[in-house]
Amino acid sequence: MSFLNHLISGISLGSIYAIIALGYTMVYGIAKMLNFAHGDVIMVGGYMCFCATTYLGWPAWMGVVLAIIVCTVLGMAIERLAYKPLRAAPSLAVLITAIGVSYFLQNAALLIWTSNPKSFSSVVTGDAISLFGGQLQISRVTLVTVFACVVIMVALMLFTGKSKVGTAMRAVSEDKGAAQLMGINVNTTISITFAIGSGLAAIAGVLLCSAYPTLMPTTGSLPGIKAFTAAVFGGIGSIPGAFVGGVLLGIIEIFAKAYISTQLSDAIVFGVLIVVLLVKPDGLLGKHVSEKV
Amino acid sequence: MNKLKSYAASRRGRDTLLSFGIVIAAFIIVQALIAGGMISSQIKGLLVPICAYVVMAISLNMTVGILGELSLGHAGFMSVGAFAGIVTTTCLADAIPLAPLRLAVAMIVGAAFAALAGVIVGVPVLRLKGDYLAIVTLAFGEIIKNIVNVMYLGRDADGLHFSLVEQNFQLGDGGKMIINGPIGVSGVAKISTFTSGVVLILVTLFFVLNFINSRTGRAVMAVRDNKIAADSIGISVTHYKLLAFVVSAAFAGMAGTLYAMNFSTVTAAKFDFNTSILVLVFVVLGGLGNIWGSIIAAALLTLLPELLRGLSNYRMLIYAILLIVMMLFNNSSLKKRMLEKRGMKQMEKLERAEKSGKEGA
Amino acid sequence: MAMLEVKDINVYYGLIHALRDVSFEVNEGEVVALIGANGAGKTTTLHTITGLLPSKGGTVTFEGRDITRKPGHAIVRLGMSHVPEGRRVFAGLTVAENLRMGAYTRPAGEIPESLKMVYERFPRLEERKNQAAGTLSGGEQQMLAMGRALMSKPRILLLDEPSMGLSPLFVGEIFKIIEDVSKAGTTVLLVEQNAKKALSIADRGYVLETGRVVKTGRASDLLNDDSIKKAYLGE
Amino acid sequence: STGSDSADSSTDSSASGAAFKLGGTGPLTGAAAIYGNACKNGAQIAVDEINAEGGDIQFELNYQDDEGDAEKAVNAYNTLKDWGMQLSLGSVTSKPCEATAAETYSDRIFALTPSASSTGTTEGKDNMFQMCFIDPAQGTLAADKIAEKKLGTKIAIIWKNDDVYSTGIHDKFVEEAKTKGLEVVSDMTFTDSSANDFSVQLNDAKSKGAELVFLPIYYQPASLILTQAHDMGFQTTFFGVDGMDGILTLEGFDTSLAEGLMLMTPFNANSTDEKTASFVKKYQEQFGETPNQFAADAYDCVYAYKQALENAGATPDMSAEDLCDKMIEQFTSMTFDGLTGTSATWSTEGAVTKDPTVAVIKDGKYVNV
Amino acid sequence: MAMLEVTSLGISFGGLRAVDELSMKIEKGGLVGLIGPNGAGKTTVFNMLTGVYRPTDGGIRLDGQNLIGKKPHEICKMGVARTFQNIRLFSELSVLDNVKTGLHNQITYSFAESMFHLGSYRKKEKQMDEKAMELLSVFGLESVADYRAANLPYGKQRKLEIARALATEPKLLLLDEPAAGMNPNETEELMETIEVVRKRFGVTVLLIEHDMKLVSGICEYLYVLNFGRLLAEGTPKEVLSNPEVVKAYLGE
Ligand SMILES: Nc1ncnc2c1ncn2[C@@H]1O[C@H](COP(=O)(O)OP(=O)(O)OP(=O)(O)O)[C@@H](O)[C@H]1O
Ligand SMILES: Nc1ncnc2c1ncn2[C@@H]1O[C@H](COP(=O)(O)OP(=O)(O)OP(=O)(O)O)[C@@H](O)[C@H]1O
Ligand SMILES: [Mg+2]
Ligand SMILES: [Mg+2]
Repeated sequence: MSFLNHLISGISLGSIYAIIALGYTMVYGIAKMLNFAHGDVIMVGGYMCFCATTYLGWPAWMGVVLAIIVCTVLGMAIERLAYKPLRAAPSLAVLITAIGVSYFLQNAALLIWTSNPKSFSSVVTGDAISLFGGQLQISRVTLVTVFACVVIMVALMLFTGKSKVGTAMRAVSEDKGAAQLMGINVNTTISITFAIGSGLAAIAGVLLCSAYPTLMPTTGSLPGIKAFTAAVFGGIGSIPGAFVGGVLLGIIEIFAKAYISTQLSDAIVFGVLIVVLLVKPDGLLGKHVSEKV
Repeated sequence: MNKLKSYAASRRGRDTLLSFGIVIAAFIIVQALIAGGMISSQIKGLLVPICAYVVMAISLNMTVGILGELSLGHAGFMSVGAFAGIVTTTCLADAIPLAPLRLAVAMIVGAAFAALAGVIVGVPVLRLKGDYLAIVTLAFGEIIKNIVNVMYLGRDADGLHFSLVEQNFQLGDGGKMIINGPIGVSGVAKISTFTSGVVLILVTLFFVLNFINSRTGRAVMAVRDNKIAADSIGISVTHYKLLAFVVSAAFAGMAGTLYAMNFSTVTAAKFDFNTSILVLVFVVLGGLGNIWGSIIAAALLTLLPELLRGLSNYRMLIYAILLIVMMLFNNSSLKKRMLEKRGMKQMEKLERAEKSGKEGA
Repeated sequence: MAMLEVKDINVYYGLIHALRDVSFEVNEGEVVALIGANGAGKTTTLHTITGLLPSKGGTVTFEGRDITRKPGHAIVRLGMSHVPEGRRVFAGLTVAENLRMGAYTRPAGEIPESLKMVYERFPRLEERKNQAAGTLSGGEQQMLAMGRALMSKPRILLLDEPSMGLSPLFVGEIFKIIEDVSKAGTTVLLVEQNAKKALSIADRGYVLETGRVVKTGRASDLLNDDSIKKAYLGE
Repeated sequence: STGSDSADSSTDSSASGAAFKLGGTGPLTGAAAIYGNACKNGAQIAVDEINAEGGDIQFELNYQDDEGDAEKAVNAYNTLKDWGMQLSLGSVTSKPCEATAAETYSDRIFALTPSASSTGTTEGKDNMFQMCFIDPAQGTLAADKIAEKKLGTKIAIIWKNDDVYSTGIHDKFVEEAKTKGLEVVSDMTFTDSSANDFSVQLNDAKSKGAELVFLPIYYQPASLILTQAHDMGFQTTFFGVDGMDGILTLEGFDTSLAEGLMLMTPFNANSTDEKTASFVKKYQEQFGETPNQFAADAYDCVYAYKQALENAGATPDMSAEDLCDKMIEQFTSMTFDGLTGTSATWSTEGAVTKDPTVAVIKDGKYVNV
Repeated sequence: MAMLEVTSLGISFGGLRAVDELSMKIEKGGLVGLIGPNGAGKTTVFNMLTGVYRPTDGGIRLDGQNLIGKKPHEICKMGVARTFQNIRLFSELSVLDNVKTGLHNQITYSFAESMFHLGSYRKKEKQMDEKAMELLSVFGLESVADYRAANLPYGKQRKLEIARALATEPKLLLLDEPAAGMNPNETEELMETIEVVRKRFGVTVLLIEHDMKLVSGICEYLYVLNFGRLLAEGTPKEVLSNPEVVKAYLGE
C-alpha cells in the first residue's frame, strides 16, 4: 500500500512537472531556445489567479481565464521586445536574454506583490478520492492535472502534427530562411508559439499553486528548472516526451526519497537522469536525428 | 602572402597583448588608487570576487566558446576547487606558514580535484550533444552541491575523518570540523588577496591563450565547428572534447579556491545553478570565444549590481533591464554598424600601408 | 514594363561589398540566365530579391510593386518562388511534408493535384515520400527542392544552380522541366554554372563578375560571344 | 507595501550629524526576502520611534540588500562601512552573517544580529551578539519542552538539509532527544529543490506512528506540510520553532490547518501587552501586514542598542572602535526587556538568554502553554 | 596487391538496401571514378570507407589492413582522407587554420608545448604555416588565407576542403563531387589541379562526379553503381558506352 501511495504522490508531482514541461518543450521545439523565463511566467499566472480570486472575489474559473489571458499577452510581449531582435544572433544570446527576463519578472513581482508568501486557495475543490477504505488518497488536483496534461498533450500533438500553422512551426524550427521562402511569416509563427507556450504556463501556474499552495516571486524558478530537466529527460522538443519525462521524474523523485534517502534525493534524481541520457542520448522519446553525411 | 600571414599573426598577437595589457593596467591603477586611499571599501571588497569570476568566465569560455558545448554546471567545478582548497589550507596551516604559498598549493590541489571531477563527468557525458550535454552538466552541478551538503570532514591528531550523510566519527581533543555538512565551512582563514587574484588571472590567460593558439586549440575549435569533418581529418573528437573540458574545469577549480579563501564561510549552496548561469552570462555578454570580452564582462557585471545599490528596491529590476538591453545592443545592427565603421578605417589603413609599401619597394 | 526589375542594388557582407549597382530585368514569360564565376554574386542577387538579404540603396520591383523592403514571406506570397543554393530542404520533415510546405500559400484543395504533378515529374520522390528529407541523397534533395518550389505554382521561379549534384540523365531532365514550366507560363530566373545549358534554354542572359553586371544580351548571342565562350563555356 | 520606502533609507535624525549610524544587511530580494524585509521594517519602526522622542540617542538606519548570499553580504557590509556605519545589525540570515561577522570582527565594529542564529555567527568573535536564540539552544529547548509536557515519545522530524538554521536545530535536538527518552522514529529532510512535495516524509511519519512531528523550519514550507498532512488525513501534533512564527499571517492561509500547532516563539503578535500592541499597530499601518518574530527581533535590537548606548554614555562622535569596546562591556552586563522576551542577558560568547515561550495555536491565535 | 580492396560490401538503412554486394579494387597511384544515378549509394560507399557508417556486411582493406570497425579518425591516420558532398569546413576558423588543422597529425608537438609555447612550438608552427600556405597556393587560395572559411564562395570552399584533406598526407583521397558548383572553366582547372596533386603528393584518388567531362577526362577506371549494386566497371571509354549505363545514368 505504501508503494501505491508513493506512486500516486509521484504521479501528482510528476504531472505538475509534465504540464510545465509541455510549455517548455513547445517553445524549445519551435523557437529552438531554452526559455528560462518560462518558470516565471508560471509564477505570474499563479499571482493573476490569486489576485482575481482573493482580491477581486472572482470565481476560480474566471481567475484561470484571467491568468491565461495575461500570460499569453505577457509571453508575446516578451518575445516581441526581448527575443525577436535577437533572431539572427547565436542561440546563447537569446538564452541569456531569457535569464534577464526571468530576473526582471521575479523582481517586478517582488515590487508588486512583496516578498511575503501568499497561500493560494486551490481552484480545484472537493475532497480527495479515497480508495481501499481511506488507505489510498488521490487528490482532485492530481486528477485534474493529469487530465489537463493528457488533453493538452494530445491537442498539441494534433496541432503541430496536422494543422497548417503547426507544420509551419516545424518548418520554422528547421530552417527559418527556407521557411520564409515558403511564404511562412516566421515572426508571426514564433509569436504564436510563445502565445501558446505562455498560455500553457498560466494553466501550469494555477495547477502548481493549487497542488502546492504557496506563492512567492520565486515560486516558478525551481519547478521551471525541474520541468526543463523533465523535458530533456523525455526528449526535448517531443511533446509526448515532455509528458512521460515529467511524470517519470516525479515518480523517481518520490521513490528516491521514500526508498533510498531524503538527504541524497537530489543527487539520486539527477544521477538517474544522467544514466538514462547515457543509455538513450536523445531522451526517452526524443527522435534520433542522425546527420546525413 | 607573407603580409597576410603576418597580418593574421599580428592580430592574434595584439589580442593576446590586449588581454594581458588590460589586466596589468587595471592592477596597477587599482593598486595606485588603494595606495592613494581613493578606493572605497565597497570596491576593495569586490576585487577578489571579481578576479575569481574573471577566471571562471575565461575558463567557461573554453567550454562554451572554444569547445562549443553549453555547460550549465560550471559552478560545480568551482565548488570542488573551493572545498578542496579549504581542506588543503586548513591542513597545511602549520606546515606552510607563508600564506601566498599555501594559497598557491591549495589552488593546485583545487585544480587537480576539479580536473578529476571534469574527467568523471566528461568521459561519459561528452558523447551527448547540445542541450542534452547542458542538462547533464546542470545535473552534475546539482549532484556536487547535494553531496558536499551531506559531507562531513574533520581533522584531529589522528588525521582526517570523513563521512557522508551522517557524521559517524568523533573528533579527538583539539580536533576541528573542516566541512560540516549543510553548515558548510566556517572560520576560514582569509588568505586570498587582490594580488594573488591578478596573478591567477594572468596565469589563466597565459595558458588559455596559449592553448587556443596551438595545435591542440585548433583541434578543439575544429571539433566545435564540425565534428564529422574533424573526425575525417584524424582528430579524435572525444579526446579533444575531454581535454578542453578538463582544462576548463581545472581553472574553475582554481577560481573556486581563490573565491573560497576570500570569505570566512562557504556553503555548497553558493555554487548552484544560479552561479553557473551568472558565469555563463559573463561569457555570452563578453562574446563567445572572446577572452578579453569575458574579462571585461565579468568585472563589469560583478560591479554593476553593487553600483546600483543607490536604487534600493529597484536595484535588481534595473539590473535585469540593463542585462537585457546589453544583450540586445550586443547583437544589434547599431553595434554592427559601429564595428563596421571601425573595421572600414582599419581596412583603409591597411590598404594604404600596403600601397605605400609597394611604392616604397 | 518588366515583370521583375532590379535596379542599382548594393549588398554588403560586413565589409565585403558583394554587389555593386546590379541592375537587370526579367520580362513576363522569359527565361533569363544569370551566369558568372564562383563568388561573382549570383546567389547574393537571388537572396536579395527574395528578401533574405537587405540591399543598401536601389530597388527591386515585382509586377510594378516595390518589394525592396518587403519581408521574404510577403514577397513569396506575391507569386515568387526560390530554390535556394544548397537546397535547404527541411531535414526533419518527410518528403511529403516538405512538398506540402511548398504549397503553404495555396488553398488546401489544390494541394493533391499539385502533389500528383510533382510526383509525376520526380517518381523518386513518391517512392521516398515518407523518408526524412535529411537522409535523402544529394541529388534526391535537389529534386525535392525543385518539386517543393513547383508546389506553389509560382508566377516567377528563381533557381539557384538547380542542376548541381544531379546525374547527367537528370540534368537533362531538369532542364526539360524548366522549359516545360516556362512554356506553361512561368517566368524563370536561372542561376547556373552549366552556362551552356542554361543559355541554350534561356531567352536572355546577364553575366556577373565580382558583383557587377558586365555583359548582357540575347542568350544565343552570348553563346556565341568569344569572351564568354572562353570564360564560362569552357571552349 | 514593504516596497513603499527605499532599502537604504537613511532616516535622517532630527539633529543631523548627531546620530549613530546603524547599518544592517539582509535579503531584500530573492527567495529569503521575507526575512530581510521584516527585519528592516522592524528596525525602522524602532528608529523612527526613538528619533521622534528626541532624546540624546538618535539613529540613522541603513539596510542593504545581501540577497541571502555570503558574498553579497560582504559587499553590502563594505557599502555600509563606506557610509560610516558605527554600529551593526549584522545580517539577517546565518551564513551571510557569519561572513559579515568576520568583517565586523576584524574592523572592530560592534554587531548585534536580530536573527542569525548559527553558532558559527558568534564563534570566536567577542563583538558579535545575537538577539535570537542560537540554533542548538532551540534544539535543546524543544526536546526539553516536548519531554516535559509529555507531548509524545515517538517523534518524527522534517528538516531542511541545505539550511544552516534547520540543520543546527535538528542536530542538537536529536542529541538531546536521546537523553530525554524521546525516540526519533522518522528523520527526513528536504532541500530547496524538493521543497514542494512532502508526501514521503509525512507518509513515513504516519506509518511509523509518530505522535509528534518536529518542524525546525520556516513557516513557508511548514504551511505546505500542514496542508498536505491535512489532505492525507494525518492528524498529529506539529511542533515548530521560532521560524514558524508568521504562519498565521500568511496571506490566504487557512489558519484552521494550523490549529493545535505548537511553536517556540519569543514573540506573539496577538499579545495584549502594550508595547507589543503598539508595535503591531504601527507595523500594520506602515507596511500593511502583521509583523513576525524577525521584525520584533530587529525592533528589540535597536532598543537594546539605545539602552546600551545610554548606559555607556556614548555619543555619536565616538569612533566605531570605541563604541565597540563600550558595547561589549554593556551587553555582557546589562539586562534588557523587549518584545521578544524580558530580562534578556548575554553571555560573553554573544548568545542571549531569555525566556522561551511555547505557544499553541488555538482559534487562530497563540496561546501560551 | 591492390591498395584498396572492397569485398561484397553492403549496408541497410531500415528496410532500404543502400549498397549491396559491392566489390572494388584500386591500385596504388590510380585515379578511379565512382559514378551512378542519384541515390545509387556512392556517398554511402565513401561513408563506409571512412568509418562514418559501419557496413552491415563485407570487408574493406587498405594495404591489407582491415578498416571495418575503425573510427573515422583512426582511418584517417591510416591514410584515407575525404571531402564531403555537402561541404563541411570549420566555418569559424580562417582558411589558413582550416588547412593547419588538417596537418594536426603530420606536424605535432606535445600538449605541454601547446600550453607553454616552449620547445619546438615556434618551429613547428612555422613549418605548419609554410606547409599550409604551400597547399593553399596549389588551389589558388593564398590570397584568402585570412578569410573566415564560411565567407568563401561555394567553389572556393570546395577547393579548400580538398586542400585540407591533402594536408593529412593521405595515401587514398576520396573526393565527393569536387566539381559541383563549378563552371566549365573552373572544372577544367580543377582537373589539372587533381592531376598535379596526384603527381606531387603521390596520392591515389577515388572520386564521385556527375560531370562527364571530368570523369572521362581524368579517370583511368570507373565503377558504376545503380540502386546500390555494381552496374558496370571498366575504362571510361568502355563504361560510358555501355548501353545499360547510358540508359540508367547518362540518358540519350
Ligand atoms: N555570409 C557571407 N559573409 C561574407 N561574405 C560572403 C558571404 N556570403 C557570400 N560572401 C561573399 O560574397 C561574394 C558573392 O558570393 P555569392 O555566394 O553570391 O557568389 P556566387 O556567385 O553565388 O558563387 P557560387 O557560384 O560559388 O555559388 C563572394 O565573394 C563571397 O565571398
Ligand atoms: N542515414 C540514412 N538513412 C536512411 N537512408 C539513407 C541514409 N543515408 C543514405 N540513405 C539513402 O541511401 C541511398 C543512397 O544515398 P547516397 O547518398 O549514397 O547516394 P548517392 O549515390 O551519393 O547519390 P547522389 O549522387 O544524389 O549524391 C539514398 O536513397 C538515400 O536516401
Ligand atoms: Mg552561389
Ligand atoms: Mg552523394
